[in-house]
Amino acid sequence: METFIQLTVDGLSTGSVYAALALAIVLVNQATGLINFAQGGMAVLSAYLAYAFLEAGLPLILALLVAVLASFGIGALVERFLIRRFERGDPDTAVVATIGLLTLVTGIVAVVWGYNNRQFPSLFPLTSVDILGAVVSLRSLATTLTILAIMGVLQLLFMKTKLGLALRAVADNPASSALSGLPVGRLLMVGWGLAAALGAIAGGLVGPQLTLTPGMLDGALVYALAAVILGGLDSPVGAVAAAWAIGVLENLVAVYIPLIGHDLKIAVPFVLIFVILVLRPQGLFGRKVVVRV
Amino acid sequence: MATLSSSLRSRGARIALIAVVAIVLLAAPLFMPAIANLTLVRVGVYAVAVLGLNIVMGYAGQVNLGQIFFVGLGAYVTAYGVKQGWNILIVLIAACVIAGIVGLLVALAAARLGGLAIAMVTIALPIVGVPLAKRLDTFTGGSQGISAIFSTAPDWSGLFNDQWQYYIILVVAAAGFLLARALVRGKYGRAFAVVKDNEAVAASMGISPYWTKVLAFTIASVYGGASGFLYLAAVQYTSPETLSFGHSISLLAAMVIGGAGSIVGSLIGGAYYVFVPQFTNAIDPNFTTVSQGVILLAVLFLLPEGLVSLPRVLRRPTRRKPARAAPAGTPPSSAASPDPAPQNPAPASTERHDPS
Amino acid sequence: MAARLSLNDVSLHFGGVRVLQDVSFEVEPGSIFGLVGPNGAGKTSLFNCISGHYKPSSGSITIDGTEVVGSAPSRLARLGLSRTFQHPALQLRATVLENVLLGGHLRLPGGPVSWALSLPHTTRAERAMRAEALELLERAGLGWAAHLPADELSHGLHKGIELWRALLSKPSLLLLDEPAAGLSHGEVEQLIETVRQVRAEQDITIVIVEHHMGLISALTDRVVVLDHGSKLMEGTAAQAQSDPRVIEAYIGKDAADDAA
Amino acid sequence: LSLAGCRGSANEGGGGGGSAASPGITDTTITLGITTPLSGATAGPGTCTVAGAKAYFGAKNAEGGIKFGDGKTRKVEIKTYDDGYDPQKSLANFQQMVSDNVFAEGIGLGTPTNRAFREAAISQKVPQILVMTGDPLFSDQKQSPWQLGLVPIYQNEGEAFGKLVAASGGAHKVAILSQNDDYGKGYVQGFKDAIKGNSSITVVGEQTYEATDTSVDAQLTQLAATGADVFFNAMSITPLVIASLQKAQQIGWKPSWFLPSNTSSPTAILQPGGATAYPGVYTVAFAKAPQSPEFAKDEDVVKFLSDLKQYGNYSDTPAFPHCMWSYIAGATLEKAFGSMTDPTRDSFMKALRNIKGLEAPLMLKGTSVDTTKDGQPAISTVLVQKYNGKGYATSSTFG
Amino acid sequence: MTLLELDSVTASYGPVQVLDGVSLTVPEGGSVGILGANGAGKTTTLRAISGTVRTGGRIRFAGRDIRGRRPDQVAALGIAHVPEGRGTLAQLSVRENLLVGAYMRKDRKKISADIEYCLDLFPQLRERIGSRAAALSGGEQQMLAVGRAFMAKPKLLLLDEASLGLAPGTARSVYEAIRRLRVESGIAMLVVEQNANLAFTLVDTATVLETGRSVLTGTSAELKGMDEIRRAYLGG
Ligand SMILES: Nc1ncnc2c1ncn2[C@@H]1O[C@H](COP(=O)(O)OP(=O)(O)OP(=O)(O)O)[C@@H](O)[C@H]1O
Ligand SMILES: Nc1ncnc2c1ncn2[C@@H]1O[C@H](COP(=O)(O)OP(=O)(O)OP(=O)(O)O)[C@@H](O)[C@H]1O
Ligand SMILES: [Mg+2]
Ligand SMILES: [Mg+2]
Repeated sequence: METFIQLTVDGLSTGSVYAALALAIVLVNQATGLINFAQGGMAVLSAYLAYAFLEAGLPLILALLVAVLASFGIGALVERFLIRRFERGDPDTAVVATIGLLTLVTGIVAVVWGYNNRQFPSLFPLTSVDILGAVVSLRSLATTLTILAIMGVLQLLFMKTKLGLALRAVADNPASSALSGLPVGRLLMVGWGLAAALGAIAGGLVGPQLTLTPGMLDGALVYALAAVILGGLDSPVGAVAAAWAIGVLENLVAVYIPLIGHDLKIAVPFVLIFVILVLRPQGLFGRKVVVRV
Repeated sequence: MATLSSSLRSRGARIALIAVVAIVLLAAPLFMPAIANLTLVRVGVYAVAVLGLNIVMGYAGQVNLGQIFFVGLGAYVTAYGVKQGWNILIVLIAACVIAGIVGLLVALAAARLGGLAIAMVTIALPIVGVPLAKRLDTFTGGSQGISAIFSTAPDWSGLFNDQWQYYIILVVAAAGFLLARALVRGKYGRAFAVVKDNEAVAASMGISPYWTKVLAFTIASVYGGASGFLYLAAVQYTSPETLSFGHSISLLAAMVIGGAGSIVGSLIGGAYYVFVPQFTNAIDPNFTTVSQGVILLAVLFLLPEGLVSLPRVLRRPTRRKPARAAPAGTPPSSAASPDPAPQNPAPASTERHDPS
Repeated sequence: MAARLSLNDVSLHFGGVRVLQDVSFEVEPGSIFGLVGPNGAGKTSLFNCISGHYKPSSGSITIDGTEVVGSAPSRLARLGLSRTFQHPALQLRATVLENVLLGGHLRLPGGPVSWALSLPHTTRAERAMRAEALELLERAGLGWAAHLPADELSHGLHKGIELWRALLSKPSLLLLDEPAAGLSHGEVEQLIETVRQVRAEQDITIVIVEHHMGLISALTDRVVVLDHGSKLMEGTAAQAQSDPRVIEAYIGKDAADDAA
Repeated sequence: LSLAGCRGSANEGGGGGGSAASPGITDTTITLGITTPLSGATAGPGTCTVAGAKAYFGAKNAEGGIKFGDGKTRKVEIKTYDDGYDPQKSLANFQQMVSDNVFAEGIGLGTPTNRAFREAAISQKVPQILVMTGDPLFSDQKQSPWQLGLVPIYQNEGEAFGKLVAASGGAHKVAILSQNDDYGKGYVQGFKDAIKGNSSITVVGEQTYEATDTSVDAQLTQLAATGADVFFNAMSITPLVIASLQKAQQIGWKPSWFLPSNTSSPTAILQPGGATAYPGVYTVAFAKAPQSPEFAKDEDVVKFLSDLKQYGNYSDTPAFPHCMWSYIAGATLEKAFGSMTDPTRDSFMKALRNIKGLEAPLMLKGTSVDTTKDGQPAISTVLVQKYNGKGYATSSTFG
Repeated sequence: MTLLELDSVTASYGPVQVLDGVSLTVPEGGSVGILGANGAGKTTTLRAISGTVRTGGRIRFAGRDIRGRRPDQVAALGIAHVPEGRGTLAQLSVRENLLVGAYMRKDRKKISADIEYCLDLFPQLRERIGSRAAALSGGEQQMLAVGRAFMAKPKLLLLDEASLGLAPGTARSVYEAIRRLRVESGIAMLVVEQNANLAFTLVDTATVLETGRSVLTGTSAELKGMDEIRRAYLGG
């Protein structure tokens, strides 16, 4: 039983890593209608920026803050000068463009900082607390809470604010939104900027755990995508819930179904996706896209 | 593709061109250095994989992030068959058929889903495929991989190995390309296109979106299997690395760069897949990631419809609408007003009616 | 063979929204049948039920006696049903000809393997189908547009292309959803002429949803008026237009002014 | 079909017998090729590999070159190629090297990537030497006449630790976590072979992970539940090792640890992982760890770090041992060059296979290069080391 | 006073030029119709004004040259466009669509009152207030598009076949509402309408387009008197 709880808690903490990235993906999708494969790469860049500011002598919290702001700018510029070209074209091309962006960003990080591992300090101590007989580090606890907070903010942003409505309108149909006077270009930049800033927070949160390398989020990307699709593309709550579900289930299945084991546990989220999406195409928490004939 | 054929209106010229191309393709390896042949061999391998991907994605619009899995599967089947000493034609057929059957089974499930959900199910193939390949080490040689050599030139041919490999790949790839071209031109090409565009319309034309997706996906898998066979002819070794997820993404990029929904584009995509790493290696092996990113983005930026659209973009036709008879009952024209030349650079973004 | 269509107590709900309620009527083979009613009355939804795009919550729909509720749209197409969409659903990047050719899909023989191998019977059929589609377009005065991408044509012409696409399948039952929307008066006259001709030349049953009462009067043998998902009345177009309930719910008080 | 003949021979890639110079060697230069991952997930060790080799030969070239056995002094040129850990690309790179007239290929990292062109190297008689893989195939002279491995085969490392545990005499419960590939399997195999028949040592839990995983928390929780007092952790991913060290102590599991040679850096791994919490952290090594304070002033290490910065374009202290290994490979090659009498690949291979007792720079006391043992790579002796809170000290007893 | 003036406007989609010299003026508070066959360029003319197509020539609005401005900039000047076809934001609810329509407005307090006004005008929409636009029937979507334009409180309203797909009674009441709006708040409008009988209830003058050129302009009465016009657009 103790092991079971510990495995569950471990799963939640791994799931939080996926969730951080998943939230940024949801944000970009809500704001621009794209799936951004480069989201993880951009978060890595942000983490390295924070690292650079730290090296330059800023205190950790300030370094993170500056990195978040800088990332907002980078995200906005990337949208304006790169992604804009692909926004109205074939969606496959846009996806490949984000793949190109991922490659480019990873490459830039590698050129500037190299492939050597770098330690990134955490805001939160590694000391652990006991919850229901399971041991949790304050760090994972804080990560999890931060993610919950971000999720709440996003949900409010999209559902309750004028900016959120405008972002969704533009993602839905930019040409039509412009006819109501929505500054489409600027809103798209804001959307990417916000997602990049969120990515920076994610990078700062998971950086200490994963140690900085140019490819540190490559593995998490697939999980984050899975979480986004499973939870519902338009739902921050869904993304987080799905990321946790994946983290926990993976652990439990690997341990309690030895036939699957740790090598094939990665199949679990995908089987889950398949089963759930057949029943609920819009994902666990997503709203169904209405298409009428 | 369209650009090529439209500039070759006359039938005679087209036949002559085809003949010339065929002769060049047949004779070239005899005169080229080994490295050139070997490079073309690899282009052929990936062109076939990209072609399959293009059918399911470029034509039928189903995002498939798992194509590399079928390449790997084909390669493993080939390696196994060769080790068992099967006739090489049987090996080729087995590689295609087994990949096709697995693809069919996956498609029967995946085609129930739409859009991105299919993408997730297909992403799972290479991701689960790698540990699976390690587990099934009696067949696959585990993580150390498996070598199988069948593409050594036989003595009677008097050819070098690279030339012999070239001809193997030329024959298989040419057959694959010709079949695909015929398929996407008529009835099924239209069916793929409408399923991509609007499933409701497809259905009302008697085209089952589900079965069309299954068909496209299965064809793609067969091409993946064939590509795996060719992979083994070219590399003579395969391991779980062959089907790693990253390569699937690269295949996707190659398809879009070459030209989604274009047969010739698939060939260009295969060339892109092979040449770009080679090229970036030549620039500076330490910066391959950056330079690959730059190249990919630069090409997309200039040619969002892929390299295959280059001639079209270069020609950039300006034309007026063809004349049409004025409908009966319209009033007589009064004097026309002067018309200044259009010069506004604002982007032409028209309101698209999204299909119902 | 013109088809007989009958609906029996067809109801449709979306969540709590009642879209159709116990709709029944019968369309005689070879007739032209009108379906009218206010916006949101459920006309298009009814078409969607017939064509298999929606599944009625209850009730039965038969085509020539075959129960079709629960069948996929592609299967219904095989039974000879063809339709147009209220909002033109064309492949905008494909040429007009390719769009129309899509209608001929079921008439082309052979499976994927024969087409990949370009077996002679497939190439022959393809050539014949192209010729037929081109001729249709020529007759419609759209020959000039055959090789243009569909998105280069104006909205009004898209409706026409949909009609020709539907006709190329040689349907026995044709559903037209607001074919006259966006057409000027002269163009509506042409459309009426076309539909008459189609009926004269082919053995076909046609159901039309339309707000253009002139067209309904000119073409239909019978009409059903829907309101809020229920059948308000059934009769001839003239009866409908003079029915006070219909005037109240649909046409408006000063109908006579511009019903033409 | 004699048409084929109108092109220079492709399959006979040169080499062969005779004493005509092989491709890639002139009176003043010799060209070596390295294909290794310089991008992607394994780029960390990959770039380190290249940096170490460049550091070694860069320094030698700056001194004027290397004296060869034929009396000539040559500079060593290194051509690098990125394969991104893709076998197909490493084969392409090899073909490119042949056309770029490379004398020998070597030092590159990766089992599948090296396997992918092994047959081609054999058939074209191009040396593929000092490869960085613990795959024994490359050191089997019969099967791999043109190959030679550099680093101890994985089994050797596992075995060394197994012997240590077995020799302790006490009863131990061992938990094993290994990478799910030949790397992990090799380690585990060696370890198990060494403890075979020793009834006081039991393996109580055995788990694997994938190199692409972001977390191994579940495995650790599972293994902790076994109550093992020895943890054999055959893990090659630096961040995961750090995370494991942290995780295990959090959940209150404090066994003695074993870590492989490539993931046991004192500063990059043990310190952030908080390794002092464990009764003992052991590793095996043959090279000095530059991060270790013990070697901070060591002559070899100082020169190595400065060469690495100056010629290898690598200014950090590397987190991977591969830089050191390829530096050692450089010294091994120098030795071989010094005794090859003809400028041919044949002669080179003969010379390379004839090195014994070479104590290359950076090698720990008690280890040496020995290329004469069939079935073993150039370096096959390893020393078990124990973490002492700052660096490592050679340890011959367990507990 | 002229509010909007088009002088020899040309327009093209990519390489294809489709307007070939369109000139017309809309006076302040005026209402002008555009007539023409399918493909004559009516829609394109409206698009030229709102900046969604590449244009040449001169387009002035309230004394300012607006040719070449982005659509949102044009909208910000007080021009609302009810586009042809589905003019809604498909995955947003009816209420959200109306709110987006009011995006530019500063008088936030009045917005809910105006939403009520729209819902009174289109009672069907009130029943579906929470549904997404994509689920609406064709006519309901058209109502929503018109409502969304109303919400912007524009100076100039561009209507592209606003009656498309509306039931006859509904179409008349919509036009009646538009006419009232014009009288009450002095909105000027440019109206493309195939149902010329309806159009003439609203417009003072009209311009006839033929293959991308304006060929004829006249008052409603003048035009109604012309045989060709009657035959092509009015019937009888
Ligand atoms: N997929 C759906 N989801 C939710 N509601 C729907 C759906 N399809 C139709 N409806 C609702 O059903 C009602 C009837 O719609 P339908 O399109 O059938 O009307 P209609 O009679 O064709 O109207 P119009 O003349 O305006 O085209 C509408 O209120 C619509 O919102
Ligand atoms: N996206 C486009 N690309 C190229 N040509 C186009 C495009 N859209 C419209 N056209 C062409 O421009 C011309 C004018 O079209 P427009 O839509 O303005 O006509 P319209 O008068 O509104 O017709 P309708 O009454 O059918 O709506 C037509 O010939 C049409 O074919
Ligand atoms: Mg309708
Ligand atoms: Mg129009």
